[in-house]
Amino acid sequence: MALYPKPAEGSWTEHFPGVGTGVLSYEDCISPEFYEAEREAIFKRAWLNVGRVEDVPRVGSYFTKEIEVAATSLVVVRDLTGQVRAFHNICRHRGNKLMWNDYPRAETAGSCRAFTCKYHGWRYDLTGKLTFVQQEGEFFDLDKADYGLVPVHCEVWAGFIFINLAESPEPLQVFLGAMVTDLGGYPFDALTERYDFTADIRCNWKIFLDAFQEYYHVPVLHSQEATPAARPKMPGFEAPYYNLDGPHRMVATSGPPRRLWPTDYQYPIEIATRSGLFGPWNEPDLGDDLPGVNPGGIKAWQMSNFQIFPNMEILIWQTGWYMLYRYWPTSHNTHRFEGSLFFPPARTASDRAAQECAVVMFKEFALQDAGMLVGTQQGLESRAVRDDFPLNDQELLVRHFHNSVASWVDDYQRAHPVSVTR
Amino acid sequence: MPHFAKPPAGSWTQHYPELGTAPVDYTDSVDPAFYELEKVAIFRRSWLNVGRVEKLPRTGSYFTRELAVLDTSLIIVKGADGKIRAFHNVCRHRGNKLVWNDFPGEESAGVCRQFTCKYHAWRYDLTGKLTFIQQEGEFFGVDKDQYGLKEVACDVWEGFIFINLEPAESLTEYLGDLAKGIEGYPFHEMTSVYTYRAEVGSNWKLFIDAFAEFYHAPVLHHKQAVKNEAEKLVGYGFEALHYELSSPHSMVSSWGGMAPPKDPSMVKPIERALRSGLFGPWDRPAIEGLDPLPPSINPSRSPSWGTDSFEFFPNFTLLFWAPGWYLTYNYWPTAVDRHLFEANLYFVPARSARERLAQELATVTFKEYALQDGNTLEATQSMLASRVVSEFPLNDQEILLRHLHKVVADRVKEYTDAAAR
Amino acid sequence: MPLPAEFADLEPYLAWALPTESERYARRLDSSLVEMQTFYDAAFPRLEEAIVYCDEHPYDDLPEDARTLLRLMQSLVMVSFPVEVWKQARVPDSGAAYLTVTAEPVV
Amino acid sequence: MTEAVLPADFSDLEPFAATWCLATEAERYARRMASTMAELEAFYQAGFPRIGEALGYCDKFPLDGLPDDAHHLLQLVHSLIMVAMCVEIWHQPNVIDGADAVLDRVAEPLP
Repeated sequence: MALYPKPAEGSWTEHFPGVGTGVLSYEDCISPEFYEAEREAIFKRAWLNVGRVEDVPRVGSYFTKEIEVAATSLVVVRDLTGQVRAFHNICRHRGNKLMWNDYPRAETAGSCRAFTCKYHGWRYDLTGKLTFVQQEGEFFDLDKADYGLVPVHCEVWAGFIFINLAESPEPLQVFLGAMVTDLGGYPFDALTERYDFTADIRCNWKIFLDAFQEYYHVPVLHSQEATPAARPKMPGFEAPYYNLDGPHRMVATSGPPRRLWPTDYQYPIEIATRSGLFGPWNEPDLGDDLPGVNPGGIKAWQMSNFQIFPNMEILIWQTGWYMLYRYWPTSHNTHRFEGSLFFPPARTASDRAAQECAVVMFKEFALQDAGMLVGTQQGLESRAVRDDFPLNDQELLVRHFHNSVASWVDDYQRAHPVSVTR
Repeated sequence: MPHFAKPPAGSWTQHYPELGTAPVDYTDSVDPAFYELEKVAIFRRSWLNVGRVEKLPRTGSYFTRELAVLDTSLIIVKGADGKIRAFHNVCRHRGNKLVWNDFPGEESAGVCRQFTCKYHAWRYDLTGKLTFIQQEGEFFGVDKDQYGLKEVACDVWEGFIFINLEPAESLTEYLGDLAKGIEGYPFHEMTSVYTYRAEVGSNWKLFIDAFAEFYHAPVLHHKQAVKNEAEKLVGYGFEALHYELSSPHSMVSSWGGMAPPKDPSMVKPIERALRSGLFGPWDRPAIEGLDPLPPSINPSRSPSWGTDSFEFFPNFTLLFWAPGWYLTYNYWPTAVDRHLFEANLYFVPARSARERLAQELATVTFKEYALQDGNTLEATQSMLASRVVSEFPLNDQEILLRHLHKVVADRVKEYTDAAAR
Repeated sequence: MPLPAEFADLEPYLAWALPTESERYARRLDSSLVEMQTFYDAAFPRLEEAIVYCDEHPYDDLPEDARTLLRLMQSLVMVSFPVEVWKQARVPDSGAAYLTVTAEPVV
Repeated sequence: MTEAVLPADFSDLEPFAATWCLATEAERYARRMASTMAELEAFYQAGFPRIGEALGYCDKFPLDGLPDDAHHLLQLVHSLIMVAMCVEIWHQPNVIDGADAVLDRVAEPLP
């Protein structure tokens, strides 16, 4: 018995043309060759979120970003005019990594007026221009204008900094499309209290991403999200709304806020801190007009989870906070997960404790996902089952994601028929 | 405005016109296919330094070398005739590694009268001859003379042991005039050795690059000098006294006025107290052979001479310091982006606690510098591997790098051209 | 008494009397700058006297107390860089690098 | 008797202060994983009933100007939240089915 009405076609999956209902292959998560193809076809062509404008608050603020999947390191900086720019983090003299601190492979951040190479003291200004060459007279016909830092396309949408490694990518707004850009008016800039997590996970990046774009597994793997009293009453999972737009996708959920649930459906610590899984109960006033967050206009809206191709997720809660996830491949069967939770700045100890409870519970259940998915990777790598994984209607986004990845790889391979591996 | 005279061609680089002055392509340091070619075109057919004679003091003294770049392990041994020989470290019976201790992948050393295989006890004498087969009667017409150890060309120059898998010329021909002019240096007096090893995450050539130019020194190492000195050094930058190419080998000769320094306040307290520092103990040891020096050392006969660095192709650096000690570097590739770095610092044996502590300070200081160099290399390798940029401008003080990368490219091309014919 | 009597004031630093570079380097990395500075401040003024004391004996045949004293002074050399130059135990910008001594003349 | 670190009204929690007044999530998570259920239960039983009062005490001050004793008290509440996961949900120190997964909190607001 469905909780929510399905589209006229009978299912969400059939509602979207071209998605199909056949079985899925997970070869794309275990094949080293496919991973090499993804590196070129996706990560060197798609817009990738590398940070927020709050990461570069002032002129000269910079951070570096290791992008293993593209075999490079970037430096992202706010220049004198306030523009955010990105460069390959490489000195033009002998190829040394330009900005790093103590450990060359660790990311770093800071503030400066010029980038100075540790090795031979070459200097670049905040627009990447080479401004000083140690003993310039010893070089041969060196025109400093030819040796600026190699720029990377960099654009900002709603305070999110994106880079693109392609030569001439489409504009960021065009890439993001209407469904995502409609979120642009959401007050992300008011939610600056931030908790960052990172983990190196031994599974393909898409497997972890899949776990956060379907909730079919929640009542099972995360049965403890419900209290013992509530557990027998928990139905399976159904979403009231799905949407797709280009390679991007979203799902919304609805239901009464956790604060209105019977007290034996809440954990004691949730009652004590007035907070929990779905966030602090004291909702901040973010204004009435929150464009784009509930595109389905569903009643009792609870949260919307936007999956921005390829590796970014923004999950907005009705209770006035949001999560940002990014999945950075490091090999065909490993990736680095970055999760950040954003709240309005806490003004009191109660605010802070409420955030703490939400953040701690997030980690508890994310650990379950992380623990299990390493097993998934191993199971898939056995290839005991090959191309025969059935997906249900609540896994529409998983289906669409793998389709999108395949279609980007296909497009690229058609345009570069010789070889996609390096 | 140069502080030291340059050749009439205008620069050291232009003095050797075959080098050109264009930017240099560093794909040779990140391309796995090129690395495979280097192994066969260069390392298999060059004379490679594997140690010094002091490591083989007696008849039967031996050491093994694990040389991934040659895909082999070698035994170097001193025979009863005093001759040093090298053999592939493989038993002729079933290919077991002949000499090893505990861990087959680790190098070992010792003294023996013969080599006995751990597997089936076949025995070989110090000249590699097979002398004993366990249950010889069980074999079928095995002639022991046909089953000696596989020998590798091995020769000694000034106490340095070299090997070559496919020699086309003798060691002295290979080392050429540059080496000829070093002969007579009192290496045999400098037998107190400090050995360092590190596995470095970069192509082997990048570490040679770092040690073959001093353009980086005032910048990368500026924190090592006291503040006034550091500012002075960055202001001057670096200029060598002299460069010399004797392809495939090369050398750079540099000033170095800090041993002892003109102004003691320019050095650190511990250096003043121990009369020593990066350039070594300030007081020369009392041995023969340092004055005058052999002609290749300090070729410009500059009174402000401090150090000479000889790059013997492909992977052996011999570095002399004015105060009377020397060091060697060997760079052993293990992959396109990894190598094993070895440094040996050689001093005349200390006769007193004062001399020992002066050496201690020199060696500790060496390590402080080398750690900075080594760490930078991993950063360089990771960014070269991005291939965002592949051509880099090298200046006149980087002439030895330009030369090294050119010789490597030439040798690889020679090899591939010959293979194509 | 492990140190010569006239160096009894350095007894609190006996843990630094280490025979090999590996041990001295490891101890340096495990020490705070304050610990190294304290050791340096105590030992540095005695360096010259220590050398003179040791050199009253043949270097190849140092008595046990002089040998211990010399090892203490080798550690003084080891901490001189953190104290005089870096103001930290590690070499700056050398995070991932290492260089292991595999042979050295041990006193 | 060591010096009190908590406000006088919370002296009954003083025995837990040395163990559980921890500044960062990394420390709190590590302490939790290194504790037995009996230890976690004991802390929870003593501390949980006081959460409301503790936050009431702390809320008398601006968050960025907490006096030391209130700051310690808030750290104790943070640890109680951590420990509540084990006591209320898992009934063991580590997450059920969490295997050897790690998720490191690398930036957080302090306190």
